Amino acid sequence: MLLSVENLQVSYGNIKALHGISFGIGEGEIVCIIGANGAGKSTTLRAISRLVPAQPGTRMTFMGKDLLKYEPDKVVSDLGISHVPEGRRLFGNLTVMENLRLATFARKDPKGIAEDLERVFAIFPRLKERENQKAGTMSGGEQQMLAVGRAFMSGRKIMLLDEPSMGLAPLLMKSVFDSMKEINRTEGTTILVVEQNARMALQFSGRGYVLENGRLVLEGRSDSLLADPLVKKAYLGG
Amino acid sequence: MAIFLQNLVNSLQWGSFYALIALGYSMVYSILMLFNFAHGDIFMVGAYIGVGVSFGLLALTSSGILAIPNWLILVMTILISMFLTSFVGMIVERVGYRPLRNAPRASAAITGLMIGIILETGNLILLGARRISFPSLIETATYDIGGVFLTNKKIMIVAVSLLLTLALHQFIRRTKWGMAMRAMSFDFVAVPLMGVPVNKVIALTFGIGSALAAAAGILFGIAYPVLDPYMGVLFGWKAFVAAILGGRGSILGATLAGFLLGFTEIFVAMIFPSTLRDLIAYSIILLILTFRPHGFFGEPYSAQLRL
Amino acid sequence: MPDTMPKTGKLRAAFSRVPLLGWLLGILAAVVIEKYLGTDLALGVGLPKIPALFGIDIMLKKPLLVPNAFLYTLLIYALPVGVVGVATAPLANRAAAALIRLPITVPVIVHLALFYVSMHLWAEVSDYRALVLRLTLIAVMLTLSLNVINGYMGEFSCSHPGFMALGAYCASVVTVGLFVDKGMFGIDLLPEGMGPFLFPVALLAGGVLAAVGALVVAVPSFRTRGDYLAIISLAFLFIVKSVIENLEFVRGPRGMSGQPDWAGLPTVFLWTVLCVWTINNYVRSTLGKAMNAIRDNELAADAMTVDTRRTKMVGFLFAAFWAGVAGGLFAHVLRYVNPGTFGIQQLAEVLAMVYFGGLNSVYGSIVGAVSISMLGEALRPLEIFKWIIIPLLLILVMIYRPTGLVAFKDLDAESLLRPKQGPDGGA
Amino acid sequence: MRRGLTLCVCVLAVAMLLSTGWAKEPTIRIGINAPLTGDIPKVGEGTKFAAQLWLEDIKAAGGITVGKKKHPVELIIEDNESKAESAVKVTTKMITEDDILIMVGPQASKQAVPAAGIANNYKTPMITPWSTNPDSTKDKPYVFRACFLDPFQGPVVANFISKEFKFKKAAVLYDVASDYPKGLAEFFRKAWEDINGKGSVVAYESFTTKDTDFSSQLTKIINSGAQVLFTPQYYNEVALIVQQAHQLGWKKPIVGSDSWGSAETIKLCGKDCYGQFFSTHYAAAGATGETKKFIDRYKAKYGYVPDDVAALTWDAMLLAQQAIQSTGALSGDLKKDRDNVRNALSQVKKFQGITGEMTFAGKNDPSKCAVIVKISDAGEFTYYKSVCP
Repeated sequence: MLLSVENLQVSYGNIKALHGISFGIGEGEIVCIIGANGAGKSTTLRAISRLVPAQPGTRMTFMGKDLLKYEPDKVVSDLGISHVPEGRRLFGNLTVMENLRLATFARKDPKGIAEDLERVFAIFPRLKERENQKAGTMSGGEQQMLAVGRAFMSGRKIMLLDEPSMGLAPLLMKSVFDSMKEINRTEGTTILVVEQNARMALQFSGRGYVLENGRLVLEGRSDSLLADPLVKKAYLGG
Repeated sequence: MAIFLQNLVNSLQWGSFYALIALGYSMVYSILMLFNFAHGDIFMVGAYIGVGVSFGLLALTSSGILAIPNWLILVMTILISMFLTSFVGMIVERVGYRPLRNAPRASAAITGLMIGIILETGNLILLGARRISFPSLIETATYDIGGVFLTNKKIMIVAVSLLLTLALHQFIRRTKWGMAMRAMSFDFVAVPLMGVPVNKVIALTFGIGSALAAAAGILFGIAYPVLDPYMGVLFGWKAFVAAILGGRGSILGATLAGFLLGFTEIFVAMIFPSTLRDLIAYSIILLILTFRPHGFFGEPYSAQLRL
Repeated sequence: MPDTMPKTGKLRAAFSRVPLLGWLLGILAAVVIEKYLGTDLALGVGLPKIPALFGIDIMLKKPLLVPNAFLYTLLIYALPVGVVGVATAPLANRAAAALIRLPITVPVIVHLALFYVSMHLWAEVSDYRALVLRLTLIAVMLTLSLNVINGYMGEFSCSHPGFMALGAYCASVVTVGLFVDKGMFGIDLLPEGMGPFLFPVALLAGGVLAAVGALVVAVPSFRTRGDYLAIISLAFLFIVKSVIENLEFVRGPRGMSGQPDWAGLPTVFLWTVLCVWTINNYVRSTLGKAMNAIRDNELAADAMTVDTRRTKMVGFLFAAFWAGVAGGLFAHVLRYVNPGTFGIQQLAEVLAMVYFGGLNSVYGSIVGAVSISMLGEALRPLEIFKWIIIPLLLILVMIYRPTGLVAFKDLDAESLLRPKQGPDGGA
Repeated sequence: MRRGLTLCVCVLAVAMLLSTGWAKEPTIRIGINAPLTGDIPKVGEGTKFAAQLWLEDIKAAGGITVGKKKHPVELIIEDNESKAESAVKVTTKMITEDDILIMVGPQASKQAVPAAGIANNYKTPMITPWSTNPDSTKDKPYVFRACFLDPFQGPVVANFISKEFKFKKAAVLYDVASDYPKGLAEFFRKAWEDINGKGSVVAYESFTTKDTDFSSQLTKIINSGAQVLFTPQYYNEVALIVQQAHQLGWKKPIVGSDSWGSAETIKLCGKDCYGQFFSTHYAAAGATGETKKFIDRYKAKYGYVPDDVAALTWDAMLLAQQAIQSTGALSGDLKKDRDNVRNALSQVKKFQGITGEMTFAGKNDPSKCAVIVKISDAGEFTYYKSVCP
């Protein structure tokens, strides 16, 4: 297991958001977590990124290392866990280039950085065209590309994607997912994606989990989940 | 005309203090959205450290250990004091602000206010009530240019403060640390996801802001060589006005607003009876904000960024 | 708990049965004892006289007398309050139960009367106590009114000393101008006997002027908020100070003196009660809730048909009004006002009280104002170190309770005055 | 519970034993109300030091001898934080809690005026060494001061400049937010215009407390054609004003008032202040007799030449001492003793203070001479001439 999560519990004040969920992801996998709004999907990712504190009793390891011992920025820079947050959270006042550069803040290999930049531009040629444009002025699809590109720059052992389809037209959505699949194939990057758009996510991933009210209720191969009547009823609109 | 020019020169000097202090204020404010009410007192601490350092260097030269001219002592004083004061700023951040990172912003502001009082009182306890005069490292030379009087100190002060502003601007624009600061002022939460060590960036911000305040303190000591423990209070509050007036996250804005505040105070005193100076100067600021409610360079931001 | 500490457990149970009425009776007993036996007891335990503020300053000045002062405080205050409180608990509970059935004003007035009598007796022992008490009550008014803006409305207003100055000067002009011989107009225009009756009018005038001044801050607050409002209000403070310094008829920076001595303890107490009562009702009203909505999210509040302009306007005027009244009382307690009093230092003090006590909270404001004022007095013997200790304390409170000691708690008279049910069911 | 009670009794017994030596002789308690923190800590320090120096003398003598009895003396030094509100609290506390016989201070009028009201209400004599605001003693029979008043000093300076330099046009620069400079500036303007006609004060400029830049006002003054600048400011501002004036090209004389009379003035101002004049209570350089003795002692003990606040406080302490002694005997009844001390104070005639001779003769303000001091080229305050009422 590359990433293993056991009994993850998170609370916001008195409200318990995650009631002890456990799952694991192997190297090179694409895994998705689907669930309704408020089920705790984003919280799961935030807990892995250490943005929200996990309750005692939680165990999380990444490549055999105890995740709980890492600060949020070290999770990215030392372990190579990159996180594309919900709503993308680009730095709108920075240019595209600066956004990409910032993601390499802790990296000390200028050569590697230059190579990675080339690769990002190869995957998303649009970004190259807009290199010096302020990120805030780009279209939604371009912003999503930049968000993925940024994650690519900061660390590529595993990418955590939070609702990448949000606010995108279906066609754009597809192209974004395609390019991520490309990254997964060429770079061997493991991908964990959480989505409300269950169909898209399950088509894209190899395995999937269903999260409901802070608990994992179902898991399995994505194609079997797609066929699961319960999933169909609740998440696939029939 | 000569009077006007003379006042212009005067206000340039006066404004450069507001600008330098406002810069530090503004940097912290744009990243943490925090009113660093201790900043005025860090300016005071910087000035006192400057006195200490310059006396130390003077003692070294007079005892023959160091052989450097006075202007070099001044340069070294500024650099060493900036360096030392930056640690004061970082300590203040570590002790007073970091534990309150997730608290309401106003609570942190109150902590800052209290740290300021502690710094003032601490100074009073350590050094006693006497006022300290800044050693005159360079002789004042007065030049009369067509009825406008300039001094070498005035020129130096304006030049150094502009230089520092420019340097800071370049730092913010060109370096990755500056980039991280700008990113933080846009979206604080997303920054650690880039692998940026947030706490280090914040500490650096406080350090740089405090170093600028120290520079301002020393320049202040050169221009107005009377230091007392409470010298930073009013300055702090006025720089606070300038920093916010300049607009969030804008180095240029803070600098301009600092100079503008200096201009307003001086020119109001020139045109109107000087007894009414504060009345008119702050009425102008009030009017500016009534009609331009987001400062000069700031953008209207969402109502959720609140105190 | 009861197994490990049976004694304290029982004691706690006994205490928990005492209603507010019982505590007030206990306090009354304590101050009566102090009034009649205090001096003897003080001499008996080796103190020169009755310690003014619970013996804290004696303890700090003469560490050798710490046990004596401690003993005195224990014997005079803690013991009678505890004993009488517990002893009268059944009776007090029955009385409280009877009172609570009447319209709420009756028990409130009974309790307040009891409280005032104890306070009056306590203050009678020494004029210093009375003065500290009066200034503390004024601090409560100030803190509470600032809490309306900074706590309930979520703005950061720096103009409170300005409002206070307006009230202080306006009230002083009325009283000194109309009633004082050789006052502003050379003669006293009205007979002095009428003064005490017209004093409330002077205070109200002060409050109204402060409220009018608040328009200057309130109107820009429609368009801007948060941080820009903070500097608008700061500019307002500088402006008020500058205006007063330039007004010759109030003697500019020399300050006005000779205010008649009308702000005695009962007057200040009555106004404070009035202030707490109206503000408490205000923040619990729809308008008060609307302020909270604005604080939490102005855009959403606007969308939810909260009239943000009206809410802000009323909030500012209301808070400024009470700050003005407090200023008027302040001027008449000191019997001197000076524009220099209403500066940054005063601002820092009121802000400290608000945030120490707790945001959004009537209780908090009372706690903050009382504890900071009392602490400021009690720690006087530390001289300059006082200004290290108090800020440090505040920083610690901010770190461990970022919203203040008692945040988000309104005063609910009914639950406060209700008889206490013991844990074992006995009333 | 029972163990607690036993403990109480034990503590009580110990406390009784400890306290047996309580106050047999009636101690004279003198309150010192000084701004130890806040805006003007230096003033507070000078007050405290002068009072402590005085106490040393008294302790060496074994107390104050009143009639035939020697009474021990205790100073109650309290900090008024340079705030009016605090001054009132401190005064009330000293009078009602500490049972002081007489209070010295507060110094600045901002605190002295309200404190004087309190002292007068409680019929407790008070001497403010430094407050020149007429309100401090006006209609307050129990309040005295050890310095001259603004209405006296203003004309003294105006007359001096007119006669000495034969100037016709003067400029004034003062702090509008501080009552002492503002009052003095007004009295000076009035006196000057009485002498030289209306409009002869060609520039009347002000600033606000804590300002450090006066360039705009000075530019106005320089361009007004004034022949002399009068600035009744405190020593810290003096240094800045004089230096900035010179940097802006002002070469004419600058004249000051008693607030210049601090050892710090020269330290802060340096050569710029050499050759300037000011009116004051006493001249430290070239002082003789008691004045010199005081200056030397103070300097030896605290390391700097005492300023006027310290000197006036010293005089106030001695005034208090003399008044207490001339009551003949202390009854132990504080109310009566306070009345006696007040009466004795109002009868003081020809008191030889280190800041000059003082006579109250039934009034509350002393009639007292002012001294004009010139700052020598060695930076010393040298006696120039005396002006008496």
